[in-house]
Amino acid sequence: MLEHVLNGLYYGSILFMIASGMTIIFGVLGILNLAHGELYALGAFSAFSIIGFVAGQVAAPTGPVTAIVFGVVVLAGSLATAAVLLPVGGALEAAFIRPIYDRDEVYQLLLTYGLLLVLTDVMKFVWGPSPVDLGVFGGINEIPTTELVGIDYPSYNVFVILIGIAVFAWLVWFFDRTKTGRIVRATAINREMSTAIGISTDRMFTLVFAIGAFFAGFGGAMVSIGPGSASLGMGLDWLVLSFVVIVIGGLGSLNGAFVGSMLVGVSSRVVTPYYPQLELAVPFLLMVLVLLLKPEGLYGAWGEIQ
Amino acid sequence: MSRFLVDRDGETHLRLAEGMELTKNQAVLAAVGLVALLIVPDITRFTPLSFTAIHRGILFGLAAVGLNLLLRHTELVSFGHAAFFGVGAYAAAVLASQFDVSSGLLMLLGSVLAATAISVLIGYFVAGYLDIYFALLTLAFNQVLYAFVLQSGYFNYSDGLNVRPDGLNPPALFGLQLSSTGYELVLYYLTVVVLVVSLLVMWKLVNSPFGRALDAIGQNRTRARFVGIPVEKYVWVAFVISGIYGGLAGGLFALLQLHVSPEPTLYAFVSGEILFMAILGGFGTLVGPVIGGVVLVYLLVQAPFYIEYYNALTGLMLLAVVLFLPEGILGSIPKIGTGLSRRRRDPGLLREDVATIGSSLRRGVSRAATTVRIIVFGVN
Amino acid sequence: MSAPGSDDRRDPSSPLLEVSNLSATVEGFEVTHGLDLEVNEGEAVALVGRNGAGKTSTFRSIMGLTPVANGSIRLHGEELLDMRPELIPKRGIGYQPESRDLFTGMTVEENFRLPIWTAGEARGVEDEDALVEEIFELFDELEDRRDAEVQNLSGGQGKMTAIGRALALQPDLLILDEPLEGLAPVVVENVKSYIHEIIDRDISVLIAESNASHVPEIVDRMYVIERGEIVDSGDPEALSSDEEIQMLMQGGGE
Amino acid sequence: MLEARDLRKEFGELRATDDVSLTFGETDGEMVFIVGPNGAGKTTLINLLTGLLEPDQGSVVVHREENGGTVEEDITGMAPEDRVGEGLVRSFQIVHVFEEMTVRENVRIAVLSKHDKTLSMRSVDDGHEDVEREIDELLAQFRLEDVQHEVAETLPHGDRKLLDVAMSFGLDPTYLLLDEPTAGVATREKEYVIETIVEASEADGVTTVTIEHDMDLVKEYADRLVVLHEGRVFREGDPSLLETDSELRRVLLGVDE
Amino acid sequence: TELLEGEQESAADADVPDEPIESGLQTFTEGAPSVLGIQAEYGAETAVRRINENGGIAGREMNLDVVEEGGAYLTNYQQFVDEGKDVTFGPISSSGHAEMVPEIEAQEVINVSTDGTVTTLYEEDFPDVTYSFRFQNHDVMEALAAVNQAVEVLGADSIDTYAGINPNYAFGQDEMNLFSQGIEKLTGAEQVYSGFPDLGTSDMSTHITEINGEAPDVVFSSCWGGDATLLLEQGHANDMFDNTELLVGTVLYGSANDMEEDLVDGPIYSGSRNFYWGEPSTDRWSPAADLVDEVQSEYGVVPTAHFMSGYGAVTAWATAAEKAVSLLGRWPEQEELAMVLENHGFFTPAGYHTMGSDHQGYSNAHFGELTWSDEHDAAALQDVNVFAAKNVSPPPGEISSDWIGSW
Ligand SMILES: Nc1ncnc2c1ncn2[C@@H]1O[C@H](COP(=O)(O)OP(=O)(O)OP(=O)(O)O)[C@@H](O)[C@H]1O
Ligand SMILES: Nc1ncnc2c1ncn2[C@@H]1O[C@H](COP(=O)(O)OP(=O)(O)OP(=O)(O)O)[C@@H](O)[C@H]1O
Ligand SMILES: [Mg+2]
Ligand SMILES: [Mg+2]
Repeated sequence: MLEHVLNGLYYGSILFMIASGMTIIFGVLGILNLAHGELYALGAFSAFSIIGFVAGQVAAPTGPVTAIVFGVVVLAGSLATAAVLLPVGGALEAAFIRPIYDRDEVYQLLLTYGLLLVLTDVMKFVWGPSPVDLGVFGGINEIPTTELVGIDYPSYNVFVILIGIAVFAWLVWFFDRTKTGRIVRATAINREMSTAIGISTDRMFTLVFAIGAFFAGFGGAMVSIGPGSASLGMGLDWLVLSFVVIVIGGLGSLNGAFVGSMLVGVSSRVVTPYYPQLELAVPFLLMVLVLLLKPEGLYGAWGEIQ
Repeated sequence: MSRFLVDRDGETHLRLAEGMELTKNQAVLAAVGLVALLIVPDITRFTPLSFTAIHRGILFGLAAVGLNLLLRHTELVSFGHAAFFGVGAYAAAVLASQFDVSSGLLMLLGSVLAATAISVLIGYFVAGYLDIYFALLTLAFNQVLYAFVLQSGYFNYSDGLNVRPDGLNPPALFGLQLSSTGYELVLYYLTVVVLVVSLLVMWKLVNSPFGRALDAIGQNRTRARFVGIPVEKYVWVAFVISGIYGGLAGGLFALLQLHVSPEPTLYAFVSGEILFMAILGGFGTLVGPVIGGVVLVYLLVQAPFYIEYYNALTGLMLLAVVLFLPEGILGSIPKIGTGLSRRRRDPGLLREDVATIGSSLRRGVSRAATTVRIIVFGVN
Repeated sequence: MSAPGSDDRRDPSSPLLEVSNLSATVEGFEVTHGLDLEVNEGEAVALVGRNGAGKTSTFRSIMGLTPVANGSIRLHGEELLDMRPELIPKRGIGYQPESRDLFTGMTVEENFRLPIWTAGEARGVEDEDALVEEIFELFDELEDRRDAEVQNLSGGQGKMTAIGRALALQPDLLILDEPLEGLAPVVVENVKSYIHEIIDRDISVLIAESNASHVPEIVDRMYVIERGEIVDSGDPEALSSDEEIQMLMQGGGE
Repeated sequence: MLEARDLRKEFGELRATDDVSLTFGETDGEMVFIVGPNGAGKTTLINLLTGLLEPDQGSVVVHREENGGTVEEDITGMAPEDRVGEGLVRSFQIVHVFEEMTVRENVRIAVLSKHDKTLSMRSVDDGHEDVEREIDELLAQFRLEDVQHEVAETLPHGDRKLLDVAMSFGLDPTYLLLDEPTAGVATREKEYVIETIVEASEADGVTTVTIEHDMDLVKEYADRLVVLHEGRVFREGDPSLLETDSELRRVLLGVDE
Repeated sequence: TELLEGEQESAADADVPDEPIESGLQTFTEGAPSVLGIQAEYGAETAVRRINENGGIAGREMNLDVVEEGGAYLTNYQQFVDEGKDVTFGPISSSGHAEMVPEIEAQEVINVSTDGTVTTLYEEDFPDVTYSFRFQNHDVMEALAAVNQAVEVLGADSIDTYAGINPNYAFGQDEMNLFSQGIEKLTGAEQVYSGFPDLGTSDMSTHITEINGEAPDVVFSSCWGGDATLLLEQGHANDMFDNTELLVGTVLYGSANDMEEDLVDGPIYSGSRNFYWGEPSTDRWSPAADLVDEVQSEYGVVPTAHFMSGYGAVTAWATAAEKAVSLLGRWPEQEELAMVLENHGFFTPAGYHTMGSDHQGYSNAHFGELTWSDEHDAAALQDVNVFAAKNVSPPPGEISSDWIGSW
């Protein structure tokens, strides 16, 4: 059982990294970014190139010291990967999304769907049509983290869970404690009045979209480093799952996205062995259930980051 | 003035029935559209255009017309319309393969009934929700249904069911057991009839007090409630009507495709596509969704045969529509019309257009570059 | 609350705010037509006119929120129309919009602090906490609701918060769009006296008001606006006694 | 007669409505004004009466004359749209109209609803002459004929308020609850709005409950005054209280005597 | 001189049109399933190239158009027919294949499916067809080869429990079903767990955790492509191979090009359908002997069984066409060609195949232990067992589960 829960937390952590970006973008820009899954896929592909290159510079681990070196190198690589998504996200926002903020929200859906299709083919152009696999997963699992505390569980999963928690903590700190974070929230709430107190909303929006892309990319890197591979179309399922997460948690709520991710992660992992046919449906059933009991989601905040 | 021509605000309107009137331009467009629909089979015979792709597009367009009732009037974005489309398709398939029903029309009836039932059920749960919650809740029901069908042996899992009562031949239409080309033609004209009737019904509906009540609900729910409109009930009714359109389209799809499997009929992205068809064609219009359906389906189905980067082609085209045809394809026709006639008079404008597009592109790029520079390097 | 130190972009000889020949458009309609307006340093000015005359549109144009087809808007002699809108508050205009437009989901105090964070540096705010406390002293009804999220305030409390937020910019010019609307009489009196206090602190004020009766008590000078044009201006007492102007102001006669 | 019995509503710690018991419409066409400082709970009370909010405690009761006797009906928990059917109609402090419809279409919705025609499938333009006639009357009554083809969102603030009230009237109310119908309306029009309301309520015997901050209007038009303060009924009675009750004057007007 | 040459080669003077043969292949060209699809494409292209290098089919050159099959099976086939293709190949998807069969019968243009493997398809759903064929073995061959392999390695007596991890769609369910029937029949083993992760999932840890908890003797998996690598990667990370005696996977080898060296470690046995390039021994027959090098230099991958699904489908049709021309002395009609294809036997680098009278291909099935080949820098099989077609699939016309039941 413990292992199932851990598996769920692992899964939930990756989901959180994707869904949190989506939540932030939705909360601040009011855009349901259908291309978000592709940003995540882009992260996975970029990780293949960047981490592949970086990890190639050090040998695979043989002892504790080399293991730590290896782990640090891979972590640095995934940060670098996510950093690539910053300008990509910023550029997409400035060039395509900015002109349509004032339009009916359905056009935003159509536009981001268009971006989704274009991004898919950009990745196809750069990395080819077949999946690519980074292949440093085994190396990371040789880092003996879990044996040290006496449980036998893949180091990588623990690593991802920790990163998920760290990302959550950072985001909460950023939006709740820092001035910039609260300025971003203000922008989310009322664009015009933000302008009227001296906030450059354009730049805030670009920044927020870039941050959202950053975490999507980070999530992508995590999957790519992990047992999965980067493939075209990998973003679609996660996109739909992130919808589920942000609805369960409450739109625009970071706490909600975190709790939602973990709930989806853990429940699907715990239910699957007993009711295998439900594996696909669990997140959606959970979503229906939550919404029927609590229509605004667990931490419903209607478009505000909190 | 004759029985069919009436004068309103100094313009001659063509009067079809009580409360159904068309302006001159609309009448011409409608006539052209109808003729185009009728001669599609002939056109495709002499051109490389694909008949089935257009047929398929019209079907999806019909579903999009139904979805548009929610989108345009109650201002609810349904992300789960494939639920009805899929249920409609599966109803036909189940009748054919599990109950050996051989009449195509009976299958369609089954589609409508099944879609009604499922939309009554889903509608009951979602009618009270708004905005993105509505969108995502419909999506959730859609996915639950998808997962259910995918897991169910009765529906033959991911492989789906055949819509061939005897295993090999298509169902009978109007009691006729037709050859494959004959079947396609008859089915096509059946589709056209269904489409035209559905459009007329929808037209009538949205121009009735009930349609206005839906508009009112879309624009301000609280106020609608406080003028005495039972909001949830009406949304529910609209939802069911919209679902019936979806089911009908799904049933026709089953008859066309003769095989129904979960992914192309029930998956969440089919819902998305139906939604995008409505927007693409112009969701502020009655017929726009049909056009959007034909265009989007055609692109999705045919582009892979011609270019390697077919997704990008579709994507770029959608971007172009959003940025340059702000009301969708049909919705923008009036503007394009006046724009064109102005340009015919003053060709200089054309040069300006090119310049504007060029400079707006340049602006977009430089804007993107600046912002990115600021974010990455922090320099202002 | 003192104005920040000298700024070389300023032209000391010109009025604080100078709007000339302003034509603003809303949704493609021109709503003001060649409107002229001035506010001098330390002056309180009202813009009075019936509903829909164009008061709000004028203010929004000054804040860069409504597109301007023609004309010029200068603050300290500096043209605002060429400026990105977010710089305008940093130049010293605090704005209380007609509908409160508070930052919901945040507390009253956060609503006061935000402008300081974004523009405090540009406005020369030295002690953030002191400024915030000063505003709470001004609106002591809000003291209790300090940590309430603003969407839960009553109509009047919200209005006060909106004014307070504008003050947090430590502005040279405060623009108040119908500050008295929906306020209980007791609060109306209070707000009036706050406005006097604000004026006493060397902050200029520009007020829109559709209820003419309050105006003479508050301002030194007023403009009468009708259908997007200034039709008269001058001393409020004098203007208020003019029959025809009275009609226009009160939104009667056509 | 509309009765509030021991209504209580709490928002967290804050008791916005504190055991309020009131009756409205004991006499036909009564005009009641609710006044009180900002945050006194006026809007909340109206929300409770019309069903936008559910009370934590207490009930809302309608008394009706039937076959010579009076019948009591507890409408607590009834949906707002059904209360409209009971004759309970309201307007909003922040204008709520159908923004993308023209003025006429806005009013039409209300009138269609009154006639229970919103489920009708007959075309709007044909066969509803009685409806159209009523719309004309309403538009005339509220001086909105000139702008009847304007889209609501482009209207100036004052006209929007008028439209909001006109729609409420179109619903043929027995009890009309108006939340600051004159706020933001220019002085002259204020009187006009109130006068229209008075006329209509007298003609049709409509009981109106109006929240108002302008004491001049209150003094002029009120049959009865209800003062709310900190969620409680602070005073109830004749408008002359405004002149005579010094505690009331302090609370409401800030006049220390 | 023309006449003289004609006498030497009977096909050359046959009445054969000059224009090239137009053919179309639909396959997964992108995304996760392209791991199989692109191999099939390479295979089909290689076959066509070799045909053309050898003077075409009865002198006719062959052209091949490739299109992505994803979701558009029927439309793809119809479009090919509209374009006047002489023959079409594909798809890989079993649901796509099921959808197409009646249409193929209606359009009467032969289609040879590369894959499309659900057993019931030709046994039950379409027992009597004319124009629709599939080259590939059906599921029963893979699943039963896996059963036999497990028994071979561990011995029937020491298999008491088994479990399965299979992709969540018709193919995976069918394979698990057949495997269960087979292994229970042969060993009396009991199923302790059966999980169906989503096709193309990114996490199987739940199922692996369950396996670890149950510690079955044999784990069966029909995962392929990314799912197969995922299974091995997460299996290793979670020490699954310490908890089970044996993993038999029907097509793990299909991911040969994606696997790392450390993944193939452990008691992992994989099927490779009808083709493994070390088997059957190919030294003496150059088309087979050159294949691996040719594919590695041309495409940079080692050919897997899925390569052979493309290669074989084309070859089945091409050899039958040539046979028909030599029989008829002219280019055959579709119907004639379809008749020749029935019970047609032919060689590919995978050995000898027959196209059964039930329209599905029969060939030997290969199973071996997964190891690492330094030479090809890819996963490889060692100690390959070859199971004869008649031992792992029912005779044409018989239903698989009945046949297994009769063991
Ligand atoms: N969204 C809009 N679309 C079209 N016209 C508009 C819109 N908003 C405002 N207007 C028009 O602009 C004009 C000026 O409006 P504005 O709000 O500036 O007036 P105002 O003097 O502030 O009125 P009030 O006293 O009601 O606040 C009005 O005639 C109004 O009809
Ligand atoms: N949804 C809510 N959540 C929390 N507190 C609320 C909510 N709505 C109102 N309040 C609080 O309840 C009190 C009464 O509010 P209400 O809106 O009824 O006042 P009011 O008398 O209408 O005031 P005004 O004249 O300013 O409109 C106020 O203190 C307000 O902050
Ligand atoms: Mg205004
Ligand atoms: Mg109020």
